Amino acid sequence: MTDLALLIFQLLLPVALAPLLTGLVRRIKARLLGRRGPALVQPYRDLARLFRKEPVLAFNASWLFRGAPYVSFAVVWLAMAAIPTFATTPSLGLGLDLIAIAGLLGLARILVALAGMDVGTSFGGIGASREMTIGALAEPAMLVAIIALALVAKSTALPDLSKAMSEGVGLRVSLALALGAMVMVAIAETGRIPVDNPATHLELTMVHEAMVLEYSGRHLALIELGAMLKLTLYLSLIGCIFAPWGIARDAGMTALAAGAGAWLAKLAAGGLALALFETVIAKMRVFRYPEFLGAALLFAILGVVFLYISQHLK
Amino acid sequence: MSGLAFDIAHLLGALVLTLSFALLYQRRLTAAINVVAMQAAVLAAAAAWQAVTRDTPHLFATAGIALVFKAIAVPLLLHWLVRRMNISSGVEAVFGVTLTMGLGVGVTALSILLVLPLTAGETILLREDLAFALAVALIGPLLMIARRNAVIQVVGFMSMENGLILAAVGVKGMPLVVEASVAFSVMVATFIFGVFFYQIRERFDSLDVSRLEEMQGERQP
Amino acid sequence: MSDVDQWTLIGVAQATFVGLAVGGCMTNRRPVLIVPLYALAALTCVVALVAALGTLLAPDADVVTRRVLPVGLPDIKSHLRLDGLAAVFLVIVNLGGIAAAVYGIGYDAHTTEPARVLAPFPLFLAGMNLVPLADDAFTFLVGWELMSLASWLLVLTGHEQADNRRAALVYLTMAAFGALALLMAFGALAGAGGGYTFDAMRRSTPSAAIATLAAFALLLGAGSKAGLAPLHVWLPLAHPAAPSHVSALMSGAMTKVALYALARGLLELAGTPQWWWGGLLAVIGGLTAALGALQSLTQNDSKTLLAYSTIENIGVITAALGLAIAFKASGQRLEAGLALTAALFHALNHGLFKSLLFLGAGAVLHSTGTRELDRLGGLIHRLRWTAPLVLIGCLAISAVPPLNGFASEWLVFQSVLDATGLGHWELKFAAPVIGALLALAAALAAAGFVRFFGIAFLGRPRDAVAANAHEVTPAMLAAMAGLAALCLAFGAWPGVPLEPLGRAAGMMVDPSGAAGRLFVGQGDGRTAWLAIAPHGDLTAVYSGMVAALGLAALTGIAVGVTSMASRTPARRAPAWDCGFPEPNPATQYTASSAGQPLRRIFGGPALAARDRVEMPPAGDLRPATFASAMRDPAWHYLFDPLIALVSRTTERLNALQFLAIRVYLSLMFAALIGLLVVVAVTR
Amino acid sequence: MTTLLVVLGVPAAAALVLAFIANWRLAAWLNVAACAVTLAASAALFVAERPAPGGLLLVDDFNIYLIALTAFVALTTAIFSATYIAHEVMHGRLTPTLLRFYHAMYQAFITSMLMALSADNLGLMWVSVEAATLSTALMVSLYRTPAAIEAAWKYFILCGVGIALALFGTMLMYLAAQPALGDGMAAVTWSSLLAQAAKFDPALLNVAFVFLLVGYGTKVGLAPFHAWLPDAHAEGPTPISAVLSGLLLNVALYAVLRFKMLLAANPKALAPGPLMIGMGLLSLSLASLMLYRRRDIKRLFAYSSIEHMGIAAFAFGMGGPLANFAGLLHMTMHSLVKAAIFFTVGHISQVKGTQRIADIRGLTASHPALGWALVAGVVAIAGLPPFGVFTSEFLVVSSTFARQPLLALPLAVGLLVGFGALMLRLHHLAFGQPSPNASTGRSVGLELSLVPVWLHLALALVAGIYLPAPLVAWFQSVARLLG
Repeated sequence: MTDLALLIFQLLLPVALAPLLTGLVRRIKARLLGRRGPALVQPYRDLARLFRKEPVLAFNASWLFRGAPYVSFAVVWLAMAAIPTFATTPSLGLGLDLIAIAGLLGLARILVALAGMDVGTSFGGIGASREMTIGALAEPAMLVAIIALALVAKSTALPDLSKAMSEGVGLRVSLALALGAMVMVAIAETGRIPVDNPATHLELTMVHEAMVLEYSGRHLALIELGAMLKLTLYLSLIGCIFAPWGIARDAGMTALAAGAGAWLAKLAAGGLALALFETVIAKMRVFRYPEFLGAALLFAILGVVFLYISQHLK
Repeated sequence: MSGLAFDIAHLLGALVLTLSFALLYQRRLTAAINVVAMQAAVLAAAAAWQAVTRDTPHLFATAGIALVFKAIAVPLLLHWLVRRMNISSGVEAVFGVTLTMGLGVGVTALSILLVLPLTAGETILLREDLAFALAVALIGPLLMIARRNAVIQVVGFMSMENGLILAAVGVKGMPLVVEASVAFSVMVATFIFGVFFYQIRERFDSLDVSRLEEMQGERQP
Repeated sequence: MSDVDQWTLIGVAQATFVGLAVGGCMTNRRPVLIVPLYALAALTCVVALVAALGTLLAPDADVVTRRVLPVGLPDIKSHLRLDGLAAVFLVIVNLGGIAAAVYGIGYDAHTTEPARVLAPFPLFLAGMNLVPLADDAFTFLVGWELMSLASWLLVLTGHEQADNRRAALVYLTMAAFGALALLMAFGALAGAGGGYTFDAMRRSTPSAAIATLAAFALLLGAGSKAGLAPLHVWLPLAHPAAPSHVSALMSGAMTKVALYALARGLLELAGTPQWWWGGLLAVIGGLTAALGALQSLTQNDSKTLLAYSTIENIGVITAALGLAIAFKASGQRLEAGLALTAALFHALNHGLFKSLLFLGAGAVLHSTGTRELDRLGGLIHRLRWTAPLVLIGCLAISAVPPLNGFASEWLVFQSVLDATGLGHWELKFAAPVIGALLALAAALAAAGFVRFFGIAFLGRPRDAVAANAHEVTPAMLAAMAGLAALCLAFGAWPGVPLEPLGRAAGMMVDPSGAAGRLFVGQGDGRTAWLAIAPHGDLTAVYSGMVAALGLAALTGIAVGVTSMASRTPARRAPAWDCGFPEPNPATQYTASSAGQPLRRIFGGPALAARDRVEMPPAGDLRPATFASAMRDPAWHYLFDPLIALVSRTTERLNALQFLAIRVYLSLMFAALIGLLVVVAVTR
Repeated sequence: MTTLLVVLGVPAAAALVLAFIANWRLAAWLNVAACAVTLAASAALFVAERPAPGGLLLVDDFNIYLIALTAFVALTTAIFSATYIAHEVMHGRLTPTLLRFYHAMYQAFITSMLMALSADNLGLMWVSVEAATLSTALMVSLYRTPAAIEAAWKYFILCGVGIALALFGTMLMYLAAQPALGDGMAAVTWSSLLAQAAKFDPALLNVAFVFLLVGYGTKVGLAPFHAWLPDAHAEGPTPISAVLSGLLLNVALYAVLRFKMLLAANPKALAPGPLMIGMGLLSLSLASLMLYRRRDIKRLFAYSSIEHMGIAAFAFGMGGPLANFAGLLHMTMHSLVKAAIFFTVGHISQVKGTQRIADIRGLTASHPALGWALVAGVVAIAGLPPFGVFTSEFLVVSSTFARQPLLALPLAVGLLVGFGALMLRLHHLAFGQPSPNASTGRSVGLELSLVPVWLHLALALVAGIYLPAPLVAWFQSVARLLG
């Protein structure tokens, strides 16, 4: 019974908190730039407004266009649910490991890209094509990073991963490299600077925004919420692997509360780091992506090699 | 075999080979025909001599065929053919005579080198005969290669065949020599008919390339 | 089911195939026969499928039955053997066969010369059914070549077009190359004594050199048929040239039969496998996968695109197979079983979704008459049923959960993770590279199929043919729907097919020991259909059911909550397009523009891809032009030079036909003299 | 013995009779009838008592099926010839006088081949092969076109020289045998030679074999003695091309193999293998490459015959039970398939009025029966299953690779190159938009004249799947003798 309650809690909490995280990042960024910035709850207001508004569909939009926001949101949500955020036991991590999460995020990307091409505008096409390009570049780095982690944990299931990482792995160059790779992949996948700019609406620099240009009303709300959730997902993922402290291993109330607190702290720290990073760096050209993500792949492979060596010496 | 018998057989064999070289040397068609006729006559004599000394009467038949057919009938026929078809009597040589002769000497040397060690257990006569015969048989094709003319190819073939018959005659107790010489004669006759009926004056490889292409069936546009 | 029944079924099926081929010859004059012949072909495939499933699903893993027929090579006869591995491939072949035949009912009614398809079609199926059953080299190669020969005729169906004839020529020549290579492999394994039965080869212990020689020949022979780079060049030519249901069979089934040969040969026949064969194979597989996916992404012809994607998937399967060999050679049986299971599962899945996609491309071709992506668009509105079915195929091949393509790629990745634990440092270092290549291939495939579906089915029609497309016949839809349903089912419950596949794989990697129980995780503790846990504990689990049902439930919640929160009905309006909507459909992204970023990033080095834009100076009224060119490196570096070499040699040698008799005589004379000299010298 | 005499006597008598029959239609069918009787008699050989060895004639495991094969192909070719010449006469390419000559020569040719096959006496064999050369050379020139005459002339000269060399080789063989067998017939009788071969002087045997290989090898069409073959096949009447390729080459190879057996029986003799392997490979590679530039359809398949004789020679050169078996099978299958191809090609050139490959296209579309027959024939000759050529190539390539991988490579490359060339031409001939028919062309349906084609291909097909036990037993006993 508690399991079920916990599961529901784990499902709902990230969705509820995702806009807050986005709001936090925006706020910090604004502050860093010397502006006052919007309220922390501004994303909630935006979403609510979008839900109220009348959705407008292009004449030739198909069922795929209408369905994609729901399914892609559900996909990200499912992936989120598989990550041990504050507790391991009831998570779906048993059925969906790290590779499956990567796969689910791929599905979400495909759905949104297809929706972008549905209306038949050139912006949709440009967005979809670039989004899939980024995905293609990010995936190898992600997978090799997973290999590095699996070398430590002997597992790809997140609860095991997080457990193994919390049990005296210590500081290692190899894991730092894997972390670097993972962070770079996360930046690319969540459409943050320097790969994409979530705030821009300047046509030729858009990737994600270009794809969802035709959406409005509740469809857009779901897409936006999905994007926010994805950011939460990546921060939680990195948190649960590289900062596996505080995650509850049992259903005890104290442990759970501590876990939740730790998670919130991790999210906040992650948001702060992201805002800092985005403030000091500039967006790069489209054809610089291969260099950025190639570096991620290189980091990940180096991580694997270092792990081989350290395990061999042990 | 007595010394004299051996000497005569040896002489005849050597004569056949010498005539082969004479053939290589010829530049005129009619002369070549005459030489090959002479070679056939010597061959007939050699066969007859073997028939006498070895008491193998069937070799007389071989000798007879060689004399009547190859030394008399075929050369007459060839002469008639040359006149009848207005084949020019000059023979276009591909290689110079010197080179041809040189090749002939080489071939002869090879024959001797090949045959003599092979037949170590045989009589001296047979060994020599065989070496000469092989040389003659190889000089025949050499002539065919070295001259551009249909009739000279018949002559070359006849010379080659003379060599073979010489060898067959020399081998003691070789059966079917008569049959072989008959078969060869038929072949030669067919050759000549070929030349005659098909009016093959020259080889098709005359320098006229356009004609060549027309003939090959392959290069038609 | 007793084995008598299975062999009877197989015998009946093969005889029916031959009969159907004879019947197929008559369809030019009697087109009315087309439908019954296809229906009968589908039924025959069902019969063969039942026979194969009988072995595959038998609870005792080592069920192996044999037959010896009094035909074939004298003194050796024709040996047949049905075991788990053979049964797996028979299932793949016959599933594809059923779909293709059912599809054919609706597809082939209007061709001018139906006999060109209907006569070889059953023979093609017969050949593919014979190869996995063969248990001696001769029978194997007869089946193999029958398969090539029949599919060659099928490629020639559209023989009026020069491109198709060229494709057929390249195909058949490559097939002959492959067969010769296999022949040599079998020759090496059989030895000078002529032990051509596979049993004799299993018993013999060839020296390492011979085994390696045979393994290389096998790799060349089976690899060329499967489409491993750089021997893949025939595949993108031949597969698209055939009628679509045949393309589906060629891509979905025939390439798998080639992989069967590779698996059977390297794991069982070629003596004790050596670790580096596996490593080499895995690297080749990874490279093939990445190259295939990349090429697929740059094609503008729907069926060529699918053919390149086949090359990609063959690469994935080969990589897993290579890992299986490496594990087996290192004595890691459990991991070997897992890798082989992954290969088999991906082969099965690829058979399903690639057939589905080829049938879908065929439906598009059927209703629009074109394979050019740039003339399509908006078909989702016209082909109401085909579109979702093709979408399922696209998602499956893009390896995303909850579809079957993900389940098998997940297993392959698990094997790659295992490979990091291999003893040889070469293999250890290769593992992350192979993993990266496979991940790149999967992601490129996803990009490629987004492009394929997006250009063909989404957007606005780019041409009248697309605007006027019509939905295809029920039989064609039924074939696609069946395959799509299997893709979904195997995605949601991968454990169901994996259990028998794991048994079959277990038999191959460890025939002596606890056969079939090597690949555990099913049956004990957790129910097989709920999740797959290859290592038998909790370290790596994937539950297709959680993914599928979870996704369905969460989508339902999202829809439900949203519809409660927001009741305003949607309004239709012109597209927004940043305020400047352009009615001309030519302004949409085209197939080549959709592939441009990746073509530019990877294509430059790998495919010599060049985009050339000619922008006239200001004031010049000429239109700007864009040209995109690329060249398959295999043609450029390997086959073109070979063809040029043959051409030059023949040109030179041809003079030999036009010499004078004299010269021929001198050749003869010289040869005689030469031989005499040789004899004189060697004496 | 009587049966064998009937086999030899019927065609000989028919040759005499046909020389005097002016009505060519009657002659054509008499020709068929004579061949049918010959075939029946040769079939009776299988049950008849074999003659005691040592005489002029011999029936053993080696020649018994070759005699039957020769009689069979002679019959089917005669059937094909009957329809072929009808068309040629109708279009004035042949006159009744020429046909009288043609039919007589046809039977004479068959007689000489059967004689060569059944000869126990090496001299008789030599005379028969020469007679076969003469009779076919005359038939090659039947059309009297300049090209035909040149082809016949080339054939005469090259094979004449070859045959002369073979005689010299035979003499050397006698010389080698003389010490063991004494003077006279025994020393030229094959069966007694074989019994005593171990006692012969190996050095003499070697030289003898060189002459015999060059001599009879010319007739086999082995490179570099092959020059006569493509032209003789291309310029003569097609039935003659069929028997040349299908039968004469076999007979010549048979003669070579008889001598090879003698060498194999002498342990000290130089192994003839390397010579045959070398020539086989040379023929195979040269012919494969030459196939690419052919413009004449009959010359194309003539080169393919050289290729296949090369394969057979290679197989015999490799030796051993498997390769020898393969070689024997290959000879047989090549006869059947190549004859079938020439029948088809004869039809095609009559339908299209040309032998130029460039002018023949799309046969499967315009003439399905002919086109598919050609496809089946080429597929069979290219060594694809389920035809018998595949079985032999399977054994040759695989057994070679098992023993000498380095030799198998050029073999495989040669096969592949030849395969590519044949398929290149086949795609052109059989597929694509059909080319126009000749105005004087004949119409072809499923008529009697195509029966031989299908009969041959069906036999090759059956052999590809199942070889009857007696045939296997003969092949194996011969393979043992071949060493």
